[in-house]
Amino acid sequence: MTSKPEHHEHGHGHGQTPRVERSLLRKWFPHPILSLVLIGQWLGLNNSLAPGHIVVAVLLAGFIPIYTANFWPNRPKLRAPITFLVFAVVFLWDIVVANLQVAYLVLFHSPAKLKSQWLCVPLDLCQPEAVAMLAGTVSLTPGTISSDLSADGRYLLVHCLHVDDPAAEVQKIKDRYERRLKAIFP
Amino acid sequence: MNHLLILPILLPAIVAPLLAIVARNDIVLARVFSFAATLGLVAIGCLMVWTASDGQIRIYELGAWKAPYGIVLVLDRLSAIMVLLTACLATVVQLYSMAGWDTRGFHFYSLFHVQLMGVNGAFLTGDLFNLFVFFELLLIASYGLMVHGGGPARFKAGLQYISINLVGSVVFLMGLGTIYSVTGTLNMAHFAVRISQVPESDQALMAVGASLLLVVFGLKAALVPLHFWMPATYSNAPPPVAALFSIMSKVGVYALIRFCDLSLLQLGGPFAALGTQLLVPCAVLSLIVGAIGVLAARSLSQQASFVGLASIGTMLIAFGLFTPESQAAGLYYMLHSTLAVAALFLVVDLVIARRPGAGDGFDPKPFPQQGYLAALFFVGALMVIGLPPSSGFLGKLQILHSLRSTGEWPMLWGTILVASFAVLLGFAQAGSRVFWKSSAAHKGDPHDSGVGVGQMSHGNALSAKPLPLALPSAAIGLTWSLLILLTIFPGPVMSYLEATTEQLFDPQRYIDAVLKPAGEAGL
Amino acid sequence: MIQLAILFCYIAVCLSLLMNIWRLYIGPNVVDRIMAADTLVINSIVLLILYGIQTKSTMYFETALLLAMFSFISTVAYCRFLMRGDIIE
Amino acid sequence: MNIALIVLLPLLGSILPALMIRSGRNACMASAAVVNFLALALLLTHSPAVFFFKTTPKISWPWLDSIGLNIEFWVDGLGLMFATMILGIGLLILIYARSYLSAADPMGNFYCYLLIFQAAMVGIVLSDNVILLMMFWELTSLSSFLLIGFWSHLPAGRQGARMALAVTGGGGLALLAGVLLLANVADTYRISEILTRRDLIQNSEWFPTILVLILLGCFTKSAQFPFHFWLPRAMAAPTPVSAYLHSATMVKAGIFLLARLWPVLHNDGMWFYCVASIGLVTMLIGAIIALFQDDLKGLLAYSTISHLGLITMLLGFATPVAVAAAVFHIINHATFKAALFMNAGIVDHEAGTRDLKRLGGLMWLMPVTAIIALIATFSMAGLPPFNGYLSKEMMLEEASHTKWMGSKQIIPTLVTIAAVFSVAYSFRYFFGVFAGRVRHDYPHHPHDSPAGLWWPPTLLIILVIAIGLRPDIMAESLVKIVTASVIQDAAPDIHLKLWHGWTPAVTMSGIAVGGGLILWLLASWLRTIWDKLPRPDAKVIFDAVVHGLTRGCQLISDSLHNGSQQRYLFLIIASVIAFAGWNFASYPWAHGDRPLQPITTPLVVGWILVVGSTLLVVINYRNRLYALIALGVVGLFSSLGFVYVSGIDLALTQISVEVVTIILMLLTLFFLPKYSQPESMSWVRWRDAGLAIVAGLGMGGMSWLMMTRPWSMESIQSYFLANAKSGGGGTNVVNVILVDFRGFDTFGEITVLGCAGLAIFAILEGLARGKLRQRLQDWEPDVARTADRHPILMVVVTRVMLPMAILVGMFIFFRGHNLPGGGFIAALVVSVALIMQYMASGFGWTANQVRFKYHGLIGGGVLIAAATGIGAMVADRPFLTSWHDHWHPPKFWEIDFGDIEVASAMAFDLGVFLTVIGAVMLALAQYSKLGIIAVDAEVNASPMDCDPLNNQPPVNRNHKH
Amino acid sequence: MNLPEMPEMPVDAWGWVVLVSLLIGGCFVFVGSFGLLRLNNTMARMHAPSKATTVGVGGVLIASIFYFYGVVDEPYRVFPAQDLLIVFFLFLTAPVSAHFMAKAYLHKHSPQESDLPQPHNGSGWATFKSRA
Amino acid sequence: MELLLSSAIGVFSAAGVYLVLRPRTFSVVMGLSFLTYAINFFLVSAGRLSVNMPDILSKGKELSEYADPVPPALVLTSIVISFGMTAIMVVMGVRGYFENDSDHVNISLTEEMIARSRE
Ligand code: NA
Ligand code: NA
Repeated sequence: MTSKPEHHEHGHGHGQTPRVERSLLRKWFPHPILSLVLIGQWLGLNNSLAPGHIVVAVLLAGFIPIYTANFWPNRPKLRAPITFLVFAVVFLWDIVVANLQVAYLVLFHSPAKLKSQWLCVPLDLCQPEAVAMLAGTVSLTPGTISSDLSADGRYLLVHCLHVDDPAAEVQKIKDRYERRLKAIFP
Repeated sequence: MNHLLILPILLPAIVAPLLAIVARNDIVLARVFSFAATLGLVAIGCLMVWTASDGQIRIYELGAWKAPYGIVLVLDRLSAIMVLLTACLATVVQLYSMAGWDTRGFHFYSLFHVQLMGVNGAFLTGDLFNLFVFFELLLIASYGLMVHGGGPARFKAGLQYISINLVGSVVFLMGLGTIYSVTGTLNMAHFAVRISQVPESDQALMAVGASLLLVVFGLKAALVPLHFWMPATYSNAPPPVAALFSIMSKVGVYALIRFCDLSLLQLGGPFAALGTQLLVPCAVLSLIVGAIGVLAARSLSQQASFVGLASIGTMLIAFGLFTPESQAAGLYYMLHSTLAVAALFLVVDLVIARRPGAGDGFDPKPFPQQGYLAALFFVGALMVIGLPPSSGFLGKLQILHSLRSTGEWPMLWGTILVASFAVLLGFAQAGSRVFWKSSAAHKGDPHDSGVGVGQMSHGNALSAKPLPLALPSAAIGLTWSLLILLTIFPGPVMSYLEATTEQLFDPQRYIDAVLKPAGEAGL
Repeated sequence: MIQLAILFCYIAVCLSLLMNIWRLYIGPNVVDRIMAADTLVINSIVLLILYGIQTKSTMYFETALLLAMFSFISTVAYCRFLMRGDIIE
Repeated sequence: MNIALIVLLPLLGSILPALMIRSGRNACMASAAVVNFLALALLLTHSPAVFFFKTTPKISWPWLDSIGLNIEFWVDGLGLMFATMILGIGLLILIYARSYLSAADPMGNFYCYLLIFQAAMVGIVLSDNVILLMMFWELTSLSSFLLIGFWSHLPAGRQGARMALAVTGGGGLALLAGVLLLANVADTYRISEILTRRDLIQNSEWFPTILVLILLGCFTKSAQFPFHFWLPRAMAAPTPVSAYLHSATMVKAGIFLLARLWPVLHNDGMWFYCVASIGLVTMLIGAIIALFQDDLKGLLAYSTISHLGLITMLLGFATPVAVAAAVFHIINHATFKAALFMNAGIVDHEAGTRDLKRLGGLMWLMPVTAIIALIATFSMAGLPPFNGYLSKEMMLEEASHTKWMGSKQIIPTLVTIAAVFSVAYSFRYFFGVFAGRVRHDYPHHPHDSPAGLWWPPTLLIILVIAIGLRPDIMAESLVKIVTASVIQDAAPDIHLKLWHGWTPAVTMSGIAVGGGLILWLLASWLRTIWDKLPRPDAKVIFDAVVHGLTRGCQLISDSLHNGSQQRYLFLIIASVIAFAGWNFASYPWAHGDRPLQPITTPLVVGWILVVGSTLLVVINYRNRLYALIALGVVGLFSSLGFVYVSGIDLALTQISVEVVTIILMLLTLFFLPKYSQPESMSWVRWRDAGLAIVAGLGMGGMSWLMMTRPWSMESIQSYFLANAKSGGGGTNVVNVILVDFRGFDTFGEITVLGCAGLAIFAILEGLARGKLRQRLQDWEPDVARTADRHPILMVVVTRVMLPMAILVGMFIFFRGHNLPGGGFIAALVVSVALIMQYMASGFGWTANQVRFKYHGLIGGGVLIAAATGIGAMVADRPFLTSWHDHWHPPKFWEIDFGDIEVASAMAFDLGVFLTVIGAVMLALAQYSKLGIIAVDAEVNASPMDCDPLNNQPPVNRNHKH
Repeated sequence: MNLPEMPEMPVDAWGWVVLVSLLIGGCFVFVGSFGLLRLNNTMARMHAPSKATTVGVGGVLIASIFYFYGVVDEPYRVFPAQDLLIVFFLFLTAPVSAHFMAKAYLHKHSPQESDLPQPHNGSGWATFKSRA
Repeated sequence: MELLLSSAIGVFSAAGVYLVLRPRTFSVVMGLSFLTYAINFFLVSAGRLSVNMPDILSKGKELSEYADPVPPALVLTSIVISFGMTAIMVVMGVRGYFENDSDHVNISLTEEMIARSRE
């Protein structure tokens, strides 16, 4: 392919995507969880549990991850499923609360009197997936938006719509979310 | 079912992607493949002409769906001739491009074959929307081919070309939509049946739809005042591509006559007089604008473009009369002018290639192989102007002859003859400046001491290495051989063409063939 | 009752759409416009779902699904354009 | 058949000298001469028939019978005489030219052109078909163009050739019209038949037109006033050409045609006044100007004009005797004038100049040449006992009793004056060149030329003398036979002899000689007066006319095609509207009464959004990003509109296309300016807005009319609805139409898309390589850029999205035949997912992970689609015939998998799917590559800017070719 | 308000859920867009839609799920899994959209980098400073 | 709703025509997009309007209860083709911009002569 850069053959060894000898299982089932999700997605989309659909779902859930595995090198290992559930509940609860708060601010608070703030949240997480999940959680919950990461990915820049105590806010993020994520992504 | 009908579309449709896959980095392979396919098209074209010569109209129901629901291809004499003409022209362009143009960009042959596919499809289809698709197909390939090789002027002209044609495509769809909303069909034969049944309340809509299609066909054919895309496009396109494009404007002409002869003339009302009231005046204008352009041109390729415009005007005068005689004459002239204009573009390209820095402007500048090129240009010009003994002369004569039945023939004759004269003048001037004035080797003149002392020409002192001429000469020679055949055997050709127009003027046969396939009608 | 709720939602969405386009018009900066366009898409998804509920048809939901997938891409593309000019590098 | 051969021999033989030149110049000449000689011999084999048996051999082959163009030749008296002259003098010229042309001249070309010209001339005189004659006529113009311009390095040669072509070619076209009309009126194309239909022709309302057109052709060709100016200019040709073209051939073609058509065209009215008057004027003017020429060939050229005038005048007299005189003078003029041209050539060749002022006294150095000149000039002057005298006497005799507008004096007087000048210039030629003292300042050292140059004119001189002395033997029967064939009647009873008694002609002749002598003696004095007279210069006028014409045409053409796309499009759109509007107005119409769909609030809001965002685009189009965002909103609500009008497939397609388009436009906008400068003047904007409003009203109005009327005819739609399931095997009718009923359209459509991909590749690859690459590298982005290229968040989200989006794509693909979806939409979904990956992780890294080649996808897709169609052909069904069936897989562990629908349309759709992915991805990937070159960026080899896990910096590589 | 006709349906337990979800969803959709219009600076405005629309859309989608699964009559009764997927996609993508809009805003309109709190290790924000 | 649709088609066409007549390639492309919207809805309107009658065959429905499937099929083809055309046009626009150092659409005659002599 002409559009392919020429460094293809040098690609290995340099980046952080070394294609080391993977086990056969890893090769044919690169992302088991993803495969499960895809099976569920397929059956849901087709709205059917018919055997034919299950066969197709299994086939697709097998093939698609094999193809896309390249695009997702160094997949993280997930731990602590219980923590994950707790995290999910906390997250959903916070979303509801956040929305009520934001609704209040939008409807009844004078825009001029909003105390908007930039916060710098230092991160203990180092998995990209974990960082992304934290950032996403922050964005989806109380009046906060993950606006930027530091160049080395170790700090999160958060914009708060209305905050009285920035330090407390940072601590809240670390306690409620980051702690749990740290357990999920060891 | 005769698979012959699909072949001129299918062959390029297979070759084009195949070239893109296997031969995109191997020009030799591409040339071999492409040339073989082009020759195949010639064979198919010959077979088609031969098949159609029995006067029967054959159809091919794609997907085995009956007309008017499915798409049908229709082979009658006219479409057979057009396919053969396309194949011949393609061979010429292919031969010529192999001398080097095909390496100046990417995917030349893929685009080339898509263009052929589009052109052949447009000639064969019996469905209006399918015609649109093939128009788009030939256009998209032409966009790529137009800018093949690059260059500032080429890209500006290319952008204008694409913009104008995109507007044309919109108009085409408008016309189609309107026609569908009134007649509920997209099939040309079915449309021909229904056009006469349109109730009064819908006739204005019908007329607008039809007129929009006419405008689009006129746009493709470069009929004044819809011709504005043409001069810049043709004169800036790579000359072999411009040569190939000379069949593209004929697609417009073809669609125009097919559409009018088959259906539109039956609507009655103003459309009955469409030809003489509108088409012929526009054609006359095209001829005049073309002739003026030839005189005004500042470069050989501009001149070739404008002479192309003039030839469109000439043939549309003939077609616009809508008589079997005039259209047969028009077809003969179309065969001639398509090839002649194409050959002229190729000659011009040879000149351009040898005059780096001067291009094809008229500034006198000596160049290698000048004598040979002068001869080529002379013959090429003679062919396009339509001077004897070229087939163009016969074509024009026949057109003049067929014009006698109109009331305006003195004016039409005058226009055609004066325009021919203007074109003659233009080419004489251009040729003498580019080929004669520029010849300069500094030798004393042994004779004419009495009248101005000049320098002898010939055996010129240019040290530049001569460029290869074998393939280009073969290409140009092939074109001229075809034209000479046209000159020597106008009789058989004309009898075929007269039978063609006879077929055209009996739309019922077309309709019967498309809507009542032999099996069903119990024939 | 459900009809009234749907009606209420329609009104809410229609007003939202009008407010969105007004934001798109007044800006003031290009990020606001992108935001307005993004919100327009989200609101359109709501509109589609409402239409599906109203017509008892889930046939329109694939449209909503594609909108959900693609609104993200165009928003990111606009932003990347502002940030880097080149959206694929 | 051998009549045609007379023409064909030189025509086909013209290739011989061009080839033989490789064997040397003599071989070249010899081959041409042999061809010429054979033709002459063939011709002469017919002379017994014409002379003794009084028959006219004819042949007729069909060629293009529908327009009366057939290969028809005949040899009658007139044709025989002319053909003999052409071939005979031609042979002499061929021989003469061998010695005349220098080593530097391309002799092969010369003889080639000359033989073509000869063939054309012979063709003219032997044609029995007016259209065939016309073809040869035009061919003479063309070949003479080549001959006159043979020395193309001389400006005069080029100019003369162009002028000759312009005048004679133009006249030829008028002639063509005249001849076609004539044939039309006479209802035959055969000349021999036309000649018998005088009454039909002369009584036709078209007669004046025919006459004028034909005379235009004849007069331009034979250089009659006021078209005479090209002839002297044509003297720039090599002398053999002048000798040939301007004595016996080209210029005589006009005379020939006058003579040929004389039986049907002549009368006492219009013919007489046009032809005789023009002839007389030409004769007079030519003679006068000739006297003042210093260039020998110029003098001869004007004398030729004068003599041609004389012959024309005689033909114009419209009496048989005058015709006989004309015929006789044609012969005589050919002999002495050809000899004189050759003579002038010898002088030029030997003395190195043709300028009378630099010549004189050559008699002593070149006696043979002088004798030739003496006899030829005296014949030209009309002095006895040479042949010129005889025909001039006949002319004077005829002129003496011809009345012009009732006046008896005018013609004789003017003719005598012309004769006086004729004698004078003849004397001037001979005495000016040969008499007097030998000079010492000739450019060369003149002496008698080699035989090759002098014996051809000598042969002619012998004829001059022989005819002059014994016309009764040498010419009388010929003249009579030719005259008879010209007038198509019995020849008048004429007797050619030197002395007819003391007739008025003798008196006039005497005056002429005396007057001529005096005039010659006064010539240098008269010259000073002549030089002071204002005279129009043909070259200046011609140049001015041509230049004016060119400038005028450029003015028109440039203002018409001024390169402004804005104007082109305006005119085209305006034409469309005008034409459609005119047609709308010309036909009846009525409002439709189809019940309208209700207007609901969401619809109104949607309308406001669509129209509002359209207005935003139009108002802010110069702020391109803003316009693009608003355009996206238009697209979004268009899709919702499609949903509302039941076009769900449309909506899905529109949404997907919209995203890809926006990405494409943003990629484009990176390189282009972000803002347009205000350009158009305000009146242009208002004009455009006006047109836009009219277009909008038209299109909106049309759609209103369409929507509001019930179907007046049954649409083909019901067939599709009825047969989609049973015939096409799918319940999504739109999709079944696309992949089955009208699958051929879709086949074309994917080819369009694939071709677009290839064309885009070609266009962009040309930018990435070659000359433009440097320009691309020199270009700097005109926006400030952030530091991070591949933010972590986006990368992570994409990793999750990609497989799921591909699955959605698969879902849409598989359901397409029965529910909204299909290959195209699926392909766009997958493409967008991949694009997302490109946006997240960049071009370099992503391209490395994508494991297929986009070219292959395009080609493979089209081929798969084609193969589906061809599969049907193998089964002897038409291309793209679909096949579908149910397949019930066997039970497996008691699990019933149910019916599985299998349709060939699915394979076709797979082709669509692959092509679309290939095309979209090829275009976008190619595009994004440009950006990297443009900013000289490094290609990233890692998927994100920084991986916080191992805190590695991003790995980049230089992008090189 | 002119809307197409819709047959009356009994409001059972599922119906109440649908009704409440619809009302909540409608409110939050409105609040999101209202906030986008009302708030007075770009960063503040960004909070409104990116939060409120999640619950807005979520509400309507939940309504739709329960409606099609519990309220409508048999031939139309399905479990619209697409709705779940829509919610999933929106939750996945909304933060990234917001993130990019914020970054774009920082890049184009934030007066200077120094207005922001800085990472303690001095690496700087990605928008402004690259690692390399 | 016919009125709304036809007026929207009118607005699209007017916007399209106006933008197509602007002198920069980018505006022309946007104008062509509008013309495409216009023509797509125009084609839909050629089949008359039907609300909530998608062409998905289901048991027990009369043929008259489906929208006309022909215009959507035509529009789909047209959308795809327009997409290809738009793509090639913008790409040509970019290349043309680098070839000419300008994205102006008009050819100036003098420029053309200069370009010709450069060849
Ligand atoms: Na650069
Ligand atoms: Na979002």
